[in-house]
Amino acid sequence: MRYLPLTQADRASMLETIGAGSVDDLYCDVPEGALLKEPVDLPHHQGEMQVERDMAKLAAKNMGTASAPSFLGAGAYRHHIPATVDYIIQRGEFLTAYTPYQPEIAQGTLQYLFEFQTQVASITDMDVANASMWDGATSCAEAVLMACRATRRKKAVLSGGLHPHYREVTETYCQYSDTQVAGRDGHPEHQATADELDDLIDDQTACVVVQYPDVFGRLSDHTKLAEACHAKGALLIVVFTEAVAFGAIKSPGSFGADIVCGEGQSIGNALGYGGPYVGLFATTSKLVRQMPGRLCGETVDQDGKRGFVLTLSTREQHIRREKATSNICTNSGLCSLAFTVHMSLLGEDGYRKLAAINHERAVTTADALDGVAGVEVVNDSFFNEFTVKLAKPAAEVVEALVARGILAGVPLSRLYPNRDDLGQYMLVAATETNTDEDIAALAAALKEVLA
Amino acid sequence: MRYLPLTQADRASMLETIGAGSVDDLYCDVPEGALLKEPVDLPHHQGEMQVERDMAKLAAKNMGTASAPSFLGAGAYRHHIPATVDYIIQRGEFLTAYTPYQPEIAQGTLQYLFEFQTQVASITDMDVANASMWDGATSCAEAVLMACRATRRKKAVLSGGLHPHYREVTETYCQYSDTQVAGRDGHPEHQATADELDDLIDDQTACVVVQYPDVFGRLSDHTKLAEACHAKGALLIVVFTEAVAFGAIKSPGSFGADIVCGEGQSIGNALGYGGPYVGLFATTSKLVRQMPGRLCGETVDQDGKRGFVLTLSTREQHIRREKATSNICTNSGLCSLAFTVHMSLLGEDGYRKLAAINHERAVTTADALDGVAGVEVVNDSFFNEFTVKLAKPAAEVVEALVARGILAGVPLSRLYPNRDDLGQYMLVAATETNTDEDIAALAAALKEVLA
Amino acid sequence: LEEKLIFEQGEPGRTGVDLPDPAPVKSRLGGLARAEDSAIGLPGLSEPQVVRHFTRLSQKNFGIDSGFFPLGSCTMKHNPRLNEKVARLPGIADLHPMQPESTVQGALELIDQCAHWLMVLTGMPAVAMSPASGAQGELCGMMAIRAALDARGENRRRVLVPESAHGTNPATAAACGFTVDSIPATEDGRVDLAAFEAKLGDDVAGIMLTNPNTCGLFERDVRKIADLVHAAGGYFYCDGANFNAIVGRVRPADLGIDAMHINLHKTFSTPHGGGGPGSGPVVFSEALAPFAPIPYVVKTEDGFHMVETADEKDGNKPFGRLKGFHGQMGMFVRALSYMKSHGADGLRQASGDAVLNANYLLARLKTKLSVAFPGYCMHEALFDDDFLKGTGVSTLDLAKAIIDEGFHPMTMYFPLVVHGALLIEPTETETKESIDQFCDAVLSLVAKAEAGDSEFFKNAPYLTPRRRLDETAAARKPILRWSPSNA
Amino acid sequence: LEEKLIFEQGEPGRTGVDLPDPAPVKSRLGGLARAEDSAIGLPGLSEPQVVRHFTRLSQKNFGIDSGFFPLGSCTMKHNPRLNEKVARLPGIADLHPMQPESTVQGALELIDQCAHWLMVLTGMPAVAMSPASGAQGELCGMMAIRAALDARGENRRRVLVPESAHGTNPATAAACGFTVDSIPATEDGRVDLAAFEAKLGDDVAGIMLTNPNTCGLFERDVRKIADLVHAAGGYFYCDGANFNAIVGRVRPADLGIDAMHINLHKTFSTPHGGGGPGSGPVVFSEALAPFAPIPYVVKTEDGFHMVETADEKDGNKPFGRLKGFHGQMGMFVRALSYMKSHGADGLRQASGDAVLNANYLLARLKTKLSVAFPGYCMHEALFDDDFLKGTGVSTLDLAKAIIDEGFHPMTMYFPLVVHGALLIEPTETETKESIDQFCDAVLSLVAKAEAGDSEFFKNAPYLTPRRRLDETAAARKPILRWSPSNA
Repeated sequence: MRYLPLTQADRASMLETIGAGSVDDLYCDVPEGALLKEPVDLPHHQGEMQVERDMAKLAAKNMGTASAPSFLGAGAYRHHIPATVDYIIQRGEFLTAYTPYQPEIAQGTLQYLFEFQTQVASITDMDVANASMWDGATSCAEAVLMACRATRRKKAVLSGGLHPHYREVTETYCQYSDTQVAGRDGHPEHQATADELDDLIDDQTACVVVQYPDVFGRLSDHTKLAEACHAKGALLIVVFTEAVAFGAIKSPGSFGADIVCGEGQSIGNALGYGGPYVGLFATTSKLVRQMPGRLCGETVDQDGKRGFVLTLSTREQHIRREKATSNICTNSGLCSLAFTVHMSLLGEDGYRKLAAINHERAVTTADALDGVAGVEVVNDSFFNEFTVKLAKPAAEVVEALVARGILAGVPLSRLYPNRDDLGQYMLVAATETNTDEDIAALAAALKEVLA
Repeated sequence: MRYLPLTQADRASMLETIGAGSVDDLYCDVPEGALLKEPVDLPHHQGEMQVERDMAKLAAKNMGTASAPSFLGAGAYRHHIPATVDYIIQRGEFLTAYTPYQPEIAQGTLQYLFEFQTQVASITDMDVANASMWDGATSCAEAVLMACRATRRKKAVLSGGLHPHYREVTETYCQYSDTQVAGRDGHPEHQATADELDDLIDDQTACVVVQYPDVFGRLSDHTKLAEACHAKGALLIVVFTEAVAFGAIKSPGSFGADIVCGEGQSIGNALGYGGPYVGLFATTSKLVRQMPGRLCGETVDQDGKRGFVLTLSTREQHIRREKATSNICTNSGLCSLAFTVHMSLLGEDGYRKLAAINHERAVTTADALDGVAGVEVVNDSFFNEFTVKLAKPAAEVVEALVARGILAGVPLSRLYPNRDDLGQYMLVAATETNTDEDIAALAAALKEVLA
Repeated sequence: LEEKLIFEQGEPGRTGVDLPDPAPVKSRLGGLARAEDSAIGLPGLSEPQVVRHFTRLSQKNFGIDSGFFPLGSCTMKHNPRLNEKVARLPGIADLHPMQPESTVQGALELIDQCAHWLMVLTGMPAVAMSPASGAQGELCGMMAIRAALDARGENRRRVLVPESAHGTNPATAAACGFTVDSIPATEDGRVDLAAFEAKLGDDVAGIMLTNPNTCGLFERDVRKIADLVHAAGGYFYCDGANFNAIVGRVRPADLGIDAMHINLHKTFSTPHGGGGPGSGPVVFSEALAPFAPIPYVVKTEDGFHMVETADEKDGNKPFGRLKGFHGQMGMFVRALSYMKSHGADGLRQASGDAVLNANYLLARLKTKLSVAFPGYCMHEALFDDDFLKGTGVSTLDLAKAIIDEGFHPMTMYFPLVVHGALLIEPTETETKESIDQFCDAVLSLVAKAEAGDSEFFKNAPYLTPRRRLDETAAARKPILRWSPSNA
Repeated sequence: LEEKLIFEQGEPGRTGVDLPDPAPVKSRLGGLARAEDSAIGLPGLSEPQVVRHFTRLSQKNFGIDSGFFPLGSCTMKHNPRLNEKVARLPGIADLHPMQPESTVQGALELIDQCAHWLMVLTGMPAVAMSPASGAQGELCGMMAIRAALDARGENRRRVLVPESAHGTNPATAAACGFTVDSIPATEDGRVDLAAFEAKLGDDVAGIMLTNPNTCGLFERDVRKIADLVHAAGGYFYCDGANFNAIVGRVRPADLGIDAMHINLHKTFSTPHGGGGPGSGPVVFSEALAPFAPIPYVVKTEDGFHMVETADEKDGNKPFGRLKGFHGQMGMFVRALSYMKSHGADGLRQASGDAVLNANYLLARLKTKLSVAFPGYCMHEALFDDDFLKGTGVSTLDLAKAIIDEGFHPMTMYFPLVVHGALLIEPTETETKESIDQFCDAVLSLVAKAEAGDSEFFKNAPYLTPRRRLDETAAARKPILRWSPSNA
């Protein structure tokens, strides 16, 4: 087997050194009968060519977003990833390294984590960020738990504009920790108001969670909400799913958010059918010791040279065990590297311009769809994603467009399977990858299907 | 522009340091009127996404061998390339290095070249090999020129079994250096005999060039030919186009060849529509100082540690100028790295097994085609490629098979456009990449087309 | 060579991307456009600068590709490039998680295949694929136990966890509302069966046991433990971090386990990537299967489906959703590629070779080093620091000196039950020669320590991009980001 | 860390590939099967060993990605990864050179596009794409000249080559049956026009002139030279190695050139790859175009065609074939990707920035170093070793000391016309900051040399994987391969 270097001669000589008669002897502690004598009932080893062929066959059964006009969003966005990003993350020194437990030989990982933290703090406009979480949804759940720890309260208020997966994950995380989750159902045509949640905030409230832009694509100024929260001693958590947005819109930090968290996939990471992605997590200096996840900090070495280490690990499970701020152990190391490299390529100018193009593409798409009979754009405001109301059930329309080679958008029924009132709505996202031809094809196909 | 780091502020400050008013001032030596004031008439710069899209569109207009059963050979062979190979050659320290002129910081390149030379010498069974040539055809031409230098003679005898491109390149290289090229036309049904070239060898003959396996796929023992050459003071040059073959057949070195050269593409290098490939070039210790191309040798450094350097450069153009053994300067560095990595993965067992599979696939293909009416396998012997005679013109048959999604083989009319007697012959190659389904599809389609 | 932070290399007006100017459209940002003049603070670098910067950073890192990396309990085995290649196939890398099912049948089949391999290898009837990592796998397993207990209407809240457990175990139990009760270890590094039995009671939700355990030993009483905990009405959660030692040779189902997570990056070679991403599918017994989280893939006559909503019609009572979308697809692709490459025979060979390598290393090192527990080990060998007594050299000092020999050190000070622990896991992808080189180096360092050269060790490493770093200073006054003021 | 040769790491019976057993068939090898027991001598390594071996070797190499690499006349500019990506696209990487034309229309169009860009950028009406490298491009150009002379029935055999020319120029001329006649240089590093004119005669086939020349200077009399050589009945071959200095700003056609090769790896960023592969297309004037070698692409109403055989019906008289198949396709893809990325505007900017960077470096270094020739330079700056006089430090010593500062040294002792030459080419993809760092380092080394510390220089470098290597010993008794006996 190509990955296994031991030869039969090696094995024999090693067993001799050990003083064992066979490899099975080394498994002497396995209970009677549980040690298998033969391989399990699965295919035997295969060469690289055959495995690649099998996997390619599975891949070929899918219709990828690279081969069709695609307007899918709802928390995962197709963006162009520079070839440099994929090159860097495949370098063995990054790919095959582990958590930088030995900082003397892990300064590469540590320095990019420090750069990553700074980038995340910069785009969210917060004081500090951690070295990444698993994804946006788990970041949201961890943010709520953190707010409960920080405020010593047990109630979280979730906005109706929060992505349903984020809500569900948060509910799942809270359900066994006595944390009450409150909130209101969202609807794309009931515009969120600055004070919609005010009456749910009380002095038991640990936090309010809003998404910005919200799951329907809408933009709201949450400055007043932050004030309302702070007046009651609660924290404001601002969640996002599209990290490109902050190149074009006001930062969550400028609203007075206490925790800002969300999904970083859009920068540097492929869609990949949903994962692995990278959770971004930022907060204020005051709350840093309540933060979950790894943190990289600056220090000096024995010779006085600047260097980086993992720090504040007394928050973490490997030290604090059942008293840890979270059970999280691995983060999304390599995905955060992809984020860092892509963000470094973009820089201030590129990041802002990318955001501007995304908005322009979405506006152009919205304008094109507004002209189609049976399609109504319901958003007043949006960044690169908006909701349309269709004259027919959205899921059916999406299937009809698949037959025309178009991946139209995400029907709200996919996100809210139990909400009959949302059956005719669809989320449409547009990014820099959508050409004028894509947009025209979408509009034309919708026209046909809705006629 | 993403590759250009200078900002306008940089440029201004640098011009000031230089004391020039503008960049155009630096071009003051350009003759009047020749300095363009505007960009030439070509498109302006484009982002990575757009360029990638344009290139992908061009790629999509082709039918690649990965997407169709393919039996093409004639000097370039489709083999499976392990993912490791492509990873290693893309590492920046290899990809973006130059000729190892500073051995202290180029031991990586130098050591793999030393390993490459050893591998090439091993599979050809010769004393030494150089650090690669451009491709098989130019290696052949250089071998002939080397033989002329070594023997101080001016006549080369080329076998009819030599690939026509190799013959043409050799003729091109010889035409202005007073070297006479002799030989006979080949034909797939006139089996080369051990003594077919004997009467062309005289005491003016510098070398005889045979291909093994020959261009029609046939195998001959050239031991007697080597003896005949040596009896007249001529050198035997054995050329090959399929480097996998030596895992299954007797080595050219065992025949008594003086120079062995050919194409190394099959090991580690993609088909790539014909290049870049890698010329392999091996010879005897006696002739090493007549060899063209770079050579890497072992030595020690100041501290006595083993190290590697480019050596015997007094043969080369940068020292000897018009008296050099060749004008060659760059070799196929990165392609030779791909060869070395793939060969390292294969090892003795893998290389021999790969060759055995190739032969088995070709035998299986030949057996399948032998059963098709209108197809006749003309080879008695072959490794992984053989010639068939078809009941219809081969070029037409090939086109008809394209319409059926099959890349059948190379019609001899493609290689010999002026040979009317070869119109019905086709070369068929099979490698480890050809499945039973591929072979069945080829046989079935040929049956249809030839019916 | 020093490599500045990107923030120290940037220039305004420089960028590493070329983007077309957007068409002029009327902004629909609802009045929330970022002000033109409010700088975000990102540096401007050209593409060549970015490539060089991260290339140089990479050169300050040690990975499996760099050399022997025997980090115990982390399983630093070879990461095949084939897996990276297939994960990037069009039709996989470019799939959106919310595409219509009709357009992702191959992806669903792939998840189903990966699940099938995991179920057959563990002998378990169900698997939840979505957990993002081992730690989330634990959460998944413990939440299923909690849900099952809730369904039974039982208020059991005590979870038994061996002292030697990884910190994620108690942290996870706590996150599910359980209290943690530690079980002591015996002299031979396993669960003290008598103590365990004494702790059982009707408030016990279950046990969280790592097997092979964090001391690198097989819990030889595992079946008795299973029987006892089941008899007491609890469940058996197995931390599968060390499944790599037994894969293809022992099926967790045959040991009486109810739930176990599998770290795809440990057992099935998905890359560690500097600390993630991981992936931690959880296999379940019949008893816990109904409580597995959404989403999951089912196969019906008309193809594969992703069940994304709790529908109790099929008898399932999912405890909820753990992650956005449906798990670490990219890791499933790599793990499946790895499993197919090895096959049933190769996986069995791999675990055997891993155990053989570890025992060989144990046999060679125990000539000088003090073994923590007697007998054969599984995939990793554990030593305590007895052998350093009187030398003035600590486990940490020795580890740092090992770095200068060209190796990554072992895991230190874990598990906590052993004083000054050194946990060494060579993995099956190492040659005998590299293990020998490592052992030779360690043995000669030990000789050096015994010879009294403790000053040398205190100051190691010497040859690394950085010498020992001041972690205390870092934590006392944390600097967690670059800013112009701390530049 | 030392890295053994693969031959020293192998074990029989080990392999890094898994191949299925071939079906049993009757061998048709004509009695020439290799004997089972005749070992070829290849070592057996596992895949992890191979990955680690070549990773470690790579770490002993310096490339553009590693740092500033101002190797004069080699143009070590940034190699974009986009180019590597597109070269690997299916439909490009998997095309066989002998596929039917109907299946490769995109590939032919790509070659045609690449050819179009080169023709427009040079202003020349024809281009031969097949030459494998710059040296073969020279061969191509000089063979076309020879063929044109032959067609005219003229027996001109003398080629004029400046003393400063790269060694390939005379070597190439010789390979085409020409004799080489050297032209001296003037005080200012250009062709001595008077000497040149004096050498003209009816036996002169032409001139081979590098422009910008190897001293990094533009030949300001280039048009006069062209006129004179044409008037004398000869042709003007231009070595285009330094085309990168003028691309987008000066068209060789406007200078009276008849043939010029273009090193795609210099001007158009295809990777140098440790010494290749290169690619050297040759542009031709009307006079030489008919003699261009086969194969070439033509476009007709029914698509693109590859002309692979000399067919004089179209008026062409190809001098032959230079290479198997049809050239370095992989390099065309990369070069086209580079050209499209820059566009006409970006290419012009690139050459301007290259010249600006070189002149900035020149301005900074000439404060201490002795400039070879006065005035502005083009893309590279040339110094002689006058400034080292009396220090006991040679150009070589200085270069080796530069390595320890983290830079690749400049080109040394070339061109030969300058004593102890230092030829420094920063390229346009370097920042001002990196040039400043380099200049600072060089200037401080020069100060150190002047201070009399020649011992330090004689023994440099100190920090590299190897110290200075004994090249004399290597050449005296060459060891060109590993063998068990010299292990």
